[in-house]
Amino acid sequence: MKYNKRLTVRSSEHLNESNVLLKLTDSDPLPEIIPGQFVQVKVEGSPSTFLRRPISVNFVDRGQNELWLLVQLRGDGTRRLGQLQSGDSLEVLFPLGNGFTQEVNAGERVLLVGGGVGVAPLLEYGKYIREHGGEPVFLLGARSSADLLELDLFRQYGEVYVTTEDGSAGEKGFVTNHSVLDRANFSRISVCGPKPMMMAVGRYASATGLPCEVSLENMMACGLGACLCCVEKTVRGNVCVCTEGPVFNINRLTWEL
Amino acid sequence: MKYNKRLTVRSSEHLNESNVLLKLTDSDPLPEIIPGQFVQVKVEGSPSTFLRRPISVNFVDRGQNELWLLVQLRGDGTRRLGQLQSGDSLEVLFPLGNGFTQEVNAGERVLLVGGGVGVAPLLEYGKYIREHGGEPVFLLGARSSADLLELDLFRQYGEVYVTTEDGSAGEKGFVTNHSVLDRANFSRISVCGPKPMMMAVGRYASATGLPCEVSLENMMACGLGACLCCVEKTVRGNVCVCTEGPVFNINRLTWEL
Amino acid sequence: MADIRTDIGGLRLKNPVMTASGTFGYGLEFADLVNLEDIGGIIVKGTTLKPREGNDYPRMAETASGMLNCVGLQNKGVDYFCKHIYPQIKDIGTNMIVNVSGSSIEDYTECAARINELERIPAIELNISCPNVKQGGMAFGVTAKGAQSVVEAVRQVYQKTLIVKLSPNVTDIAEIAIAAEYAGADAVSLINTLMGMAIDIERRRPLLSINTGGLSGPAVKPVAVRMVWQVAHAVRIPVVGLGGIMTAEDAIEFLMAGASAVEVGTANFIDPAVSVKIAQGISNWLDAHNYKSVQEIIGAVGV
Amino acid sequence: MADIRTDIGGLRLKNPVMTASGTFGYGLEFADLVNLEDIGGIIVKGTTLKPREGNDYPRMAETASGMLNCVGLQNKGVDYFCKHIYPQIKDIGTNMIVNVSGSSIEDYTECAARINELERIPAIELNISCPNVKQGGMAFGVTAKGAQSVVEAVRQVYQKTLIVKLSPNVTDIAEIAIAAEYAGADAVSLINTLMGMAIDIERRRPLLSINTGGLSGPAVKPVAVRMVWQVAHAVRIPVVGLGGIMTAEDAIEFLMAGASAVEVGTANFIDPAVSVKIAQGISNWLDAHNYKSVQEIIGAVGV
Ligand SMILES: Cc1cc2nc3c(=O)[nH]c(=O)nc-3n(C[C@H](O)[C@H](O)[C@H](O)COP(=O)(O)OP(=O)(O)OC[C@H]3O[C@@H](n4cnc5c(N)ncnc54)[C@H](O)[C@@H]3O)c2cc1C
Ligand SMILES: Cc1cc2nc3c(=O)[nH]c(=O)nc-3n(C[C@H](O)[C@H](O)[C@H](O)COP(=O)(O)OP(=O)(O)OC[C@H]3O[C@@H](n4cnc5c(N)ncnc54)[C@H](O)[C@@H]3O)c2cc1C
Ligand SMILES: Cc1cc2nc3c(=O)[nH]c(=O)nc-3n(C[C@H](O)[C@H](O)[C@H](O)COP(=O)(O)O)c2cc1C
Ligand SMILES: Cc1cc2nc3c(=O)[nH]c(=O)nc-3n(C[C@H](O)[C@H](O)[C@H](O)COP(=O)(O)O)c2cc1C
Ligand code: FES
Ligand code: FES
Repeated sequence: MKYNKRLTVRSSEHLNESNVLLKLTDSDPLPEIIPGQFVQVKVEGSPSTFLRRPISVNFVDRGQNELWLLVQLRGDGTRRLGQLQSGDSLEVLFPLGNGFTQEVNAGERVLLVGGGVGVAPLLEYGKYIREHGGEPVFLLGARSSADLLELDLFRQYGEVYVTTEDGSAGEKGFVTNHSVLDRANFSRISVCGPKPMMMAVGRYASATGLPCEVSLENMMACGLGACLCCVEKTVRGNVCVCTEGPVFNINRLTWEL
Repeated sequence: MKYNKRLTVRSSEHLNESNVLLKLTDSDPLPEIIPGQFVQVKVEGSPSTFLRRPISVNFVDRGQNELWLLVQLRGDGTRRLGQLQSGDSLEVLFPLGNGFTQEVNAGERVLLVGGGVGVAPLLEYGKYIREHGGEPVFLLGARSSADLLELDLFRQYGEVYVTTEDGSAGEKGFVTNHSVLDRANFSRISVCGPKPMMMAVGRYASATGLPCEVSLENMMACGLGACLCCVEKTVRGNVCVCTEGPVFNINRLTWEL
Repeated sequence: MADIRTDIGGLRLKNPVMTASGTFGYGLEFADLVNLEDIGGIIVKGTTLKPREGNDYPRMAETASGMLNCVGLQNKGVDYFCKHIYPQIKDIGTNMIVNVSGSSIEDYTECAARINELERIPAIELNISCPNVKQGGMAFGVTAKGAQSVVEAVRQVYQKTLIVKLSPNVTDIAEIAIAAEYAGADAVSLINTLMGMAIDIERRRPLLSINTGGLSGPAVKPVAVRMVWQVAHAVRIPVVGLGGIMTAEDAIEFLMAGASAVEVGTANFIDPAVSVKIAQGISNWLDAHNYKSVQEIIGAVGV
Repeated sequence: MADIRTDIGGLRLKNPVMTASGTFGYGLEFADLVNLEDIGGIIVKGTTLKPREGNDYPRMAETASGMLNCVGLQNKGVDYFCKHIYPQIKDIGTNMIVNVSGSSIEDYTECAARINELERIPAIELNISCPNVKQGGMAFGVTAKGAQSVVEAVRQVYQKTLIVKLSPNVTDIAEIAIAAEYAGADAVSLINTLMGMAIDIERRRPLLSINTGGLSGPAVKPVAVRMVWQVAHAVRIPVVGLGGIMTAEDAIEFLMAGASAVEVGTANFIDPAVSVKIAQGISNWLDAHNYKSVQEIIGAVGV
């Protein structure tokens, strides 16, 4: 079941210069949400923003009845979202998309790789894996230590490894260079981040034979599978990222790894 | 000399449900402004407002270096202006238009008739007449007492007479029914308000032989005499209200009184 | 309560608001979010004789008060539609209308003939105006002769309500509308998208995979209202108006310009329930203005 | 500092940004607010052989990301221009270009011939595309034959740079551009306004006095970019691009689509100094992207 609801902003926290964490709540209990699903938010008060903006579900706090969105301030639409204050409201269409693999085997170590704001859906997914008896291992990449997001929260659910391009935190370099990839034993990988990063992880996965799923960020209009704007080419033709994705097993895609 | 400047909102006061008084200031002294001139404000953050909005100069406080705008909240653009808070800034193109008659004869009693938010330019003009040795007499009409604006300020500069449609303040009815028109001796009339009111006053003026000038509110795009959108038909053809007006002697117009 | 029923070429609508082709899927995608039966009609995706993959990604770009798209008629073909989709939608309690597209007269006629057999499809909208595929029908939509030939051919095989959807990318849309009427159309709908382009200056490349696409949304509304007004004065068959409708007031503009019904497209992406809100808004507006029926405002603009 | 000079049909511009006819008066109106010499060229109001009163008020309506106007070529005629306005503008230190409009070929040629005598006017822009007056030249602008005949006639009497301004209200703008080129135009500019309409539903009347008007502003930009791109591929003469330009990035889109220069229209109403900001912004952008000259990006969109 999908809803279009006016949620209330309970808090807005600027994590750093270009990222804001919005905690939304509602008078009704939030519906069931699968980790990796996203929402379409209506941006009000931005003259240059016409369409809704797709944003991943970062976290669902059932105790507080909160839906968290981690938003990177990129253009006018997201900047306007960054100006919301507690008490404001936001029209949200959700939950959308398929989400990450829901089957978790007891004790399996799942590698969750995130880059930049792509870490957003991995927090909720890490929690899910932990709650379902698995062991999430987070490998998070950023430009510098200032760009690392929600590290303390990730640590609640599993081991956290970090790379930064400038070496200001964790290992220097890209996620695919991190030494944990040589040491550890994973059952599968889920990735969300810039496409070059997802491709690099995809190459690692195919080299090591691990199943790998990626979360795509194609441009969207409706978010409902109606407009056919967000398509990704797969081995079975063009499919909608907003309904058959955003999460795809990398084998279904036609990326040249 | 015209300027396009980003002025600072020093205060924003909601006079009643649908009118706000904005006091703007600048780091430089404000330029010379003739009573009856107007400004073009750029409205930011309103998706449905594309063009600037013309607003009369309500008052110029030289001591405080303040330019006052009295704004009626009508559509999205003015409503957005009503949300400005002190410390915000506003891009203002000014001063524009011709303004009211500047010649004032010592002791002459000038009748200034305003309806609704049309009272706005009369405050500055009343002050001007007073400062130049004349005696402004204000006749202000509104729907009800709650809609009367800035009465105390008007009283600083001259006698104030009021009509309301519901009789909740002053005499009941329209400005042209007010008894002061029968009693008093005026040298001339300046009017600003809804067109039917200006026409009624125009009829009174032509019946009594008094010179009468009206301030028009034609739709504008540029405010600079460039686009030719704001024209009013005069006895000498179409002329721009933004440059040859907004104030016209009623004899120049082709209104059927 | 004003009577908001209307009629387009024999097709009866419970209210004058339909959803536009390509913007509302098969309706099912919106079933959680809006009561489909409260919509006057649902015009489903552009359907072609053969399956089509559509154009490559990216297919969309946001523009000032609008968007460009170059979906390119991606669909699984009329056979798949009849076998797998029709059974799912045939019992939705409103007019389910199929938008028929093609590249040749045979494409159109074969596709229309197949749809003609579907009992619960009371009308087709013949898309002779898709700007996003080579030979996407726009070739037919930009000349009176082209329009006449394809409409005449489809009229032969299609017995129910035949709405012809016109392209705005023409010098004289009234002339095309007249040709469609002459060829037997029961109604015309307009406008399809205006052909446009946007460039990513950082990458020095068009934002859309096939360079150009169709502009829709509020940006195009003034052009659409003008064309509806021109066409309504030129033909006797009903006109369906669309292009940039976001609110009941927008819809009323089209009705006053001469449209007997409207379609809502891009607005569905911003508010999935907008079509029903618009229908309700029209009803409220009529009540507030003491009109007994929506028919009183159709074509009512005094000029 | 990148070289931002450009050339249109022999006319040299210090930068590629001009102000569009009808939106910048005679330049003088903006003299307090912007350094006129920093503009690449100023295209003054539409000028006709005889004085014209224009259309009745209201002449303007705001629309989503744009506006409609139906000014209708109000101007005091070419004699008045030569006698009273030319002396005031002839020493402004940039290209002062006259937009010439008319209703018949004789109107155009007589008016152009008069302007040809004015030493400090290096070019005219022939407006064969005004949608707001009956016989406002749009009759010439919507067929290749019409365009060819008027341009040929004007070419006979006008020796300096002849820019022909095209209407977007056509099925195939490239065809009209080719006709203008064939007839001797030195350059083409596009687009003029798209014909549109808006209705005041409370009063059941069009918002504009003559019912329809021309749409301009960001709403039309995608259509304009597309047409510039099509025309730039169809003709060898330079193309001047306009329609909805608000920022340097918008202008660069047009340059990459194939325009050798741009014009800024409606944006002047929102920011009277926008033209110079755009010129400066283009220069900064070129520097930041290591281009030596604006010529490197003209037509540079890879497709
Ligand atoms: C399924 C999905 C989940 C996402 N999750 C998050 C998230 O959790 N946090 C986050 O910060 N961002 C997320 N994004 C990206 C986010 O949608 C864009 O950053 C945002 O739309 C940019 O809008 P803007 O107005 O700020 O920028 P704009 O100025 O409009 O554009 C900036 C860039 O953002 C991208 N973009 C713009 N519009 C869209 C659109 N409709 N769909 C996709 N990309 C677009 C374009 O690449 C563009 O170059 C997600 C995108 C998708 C598709
Ligand atoms: C010279 C002049 C002086 C004015 N002085 C004042 C003043 O001191 N205080 C004040 O509250 N209002 C004044 N107005 C009117 C004010 O400009 C309009 O109320 C305002 O533009 C409405 O904008 P909006 O976005 O709120 O409403 P919209 O929703 O855009 O329109 C509401 C109504 O306002 C009018 N309007 C809209 N745009 C314009 C425009 N560009 N020019 C003129 N009228 C327009 C139309 O009649 C429209 O029906 C003045 C107008 C002019 C021309
Ligand atoms: C994403 C998208 C896909 C579309 N697909 C079709 C289509 O398949 N057939 C068709 O006739 N029109 C199609 N259209 C055009 C719309 O039906 C409509 O004519 C146009 O968008 C203008 O209306 P609007 O401004 O309300 O969206 C499409 C429009 C969009 C935005
Ligand atoms: C108020 C107004 C008046 C105009 N007058 C003329 C004119 O006299 N001659 C002409 O060729 N174009 C005229 N135009 C069209 C503009 O020059 C330009 O082609 C159009 O507005 C598109 O550019 P823009 O979106 O940057 O405004 C006028 C446009 C506006 C808005
Ligand atoms: S965004 Fe519309 S189908 Fe995916
Ligand atoms: S508003 Fe442009 S000329 Fe008056």
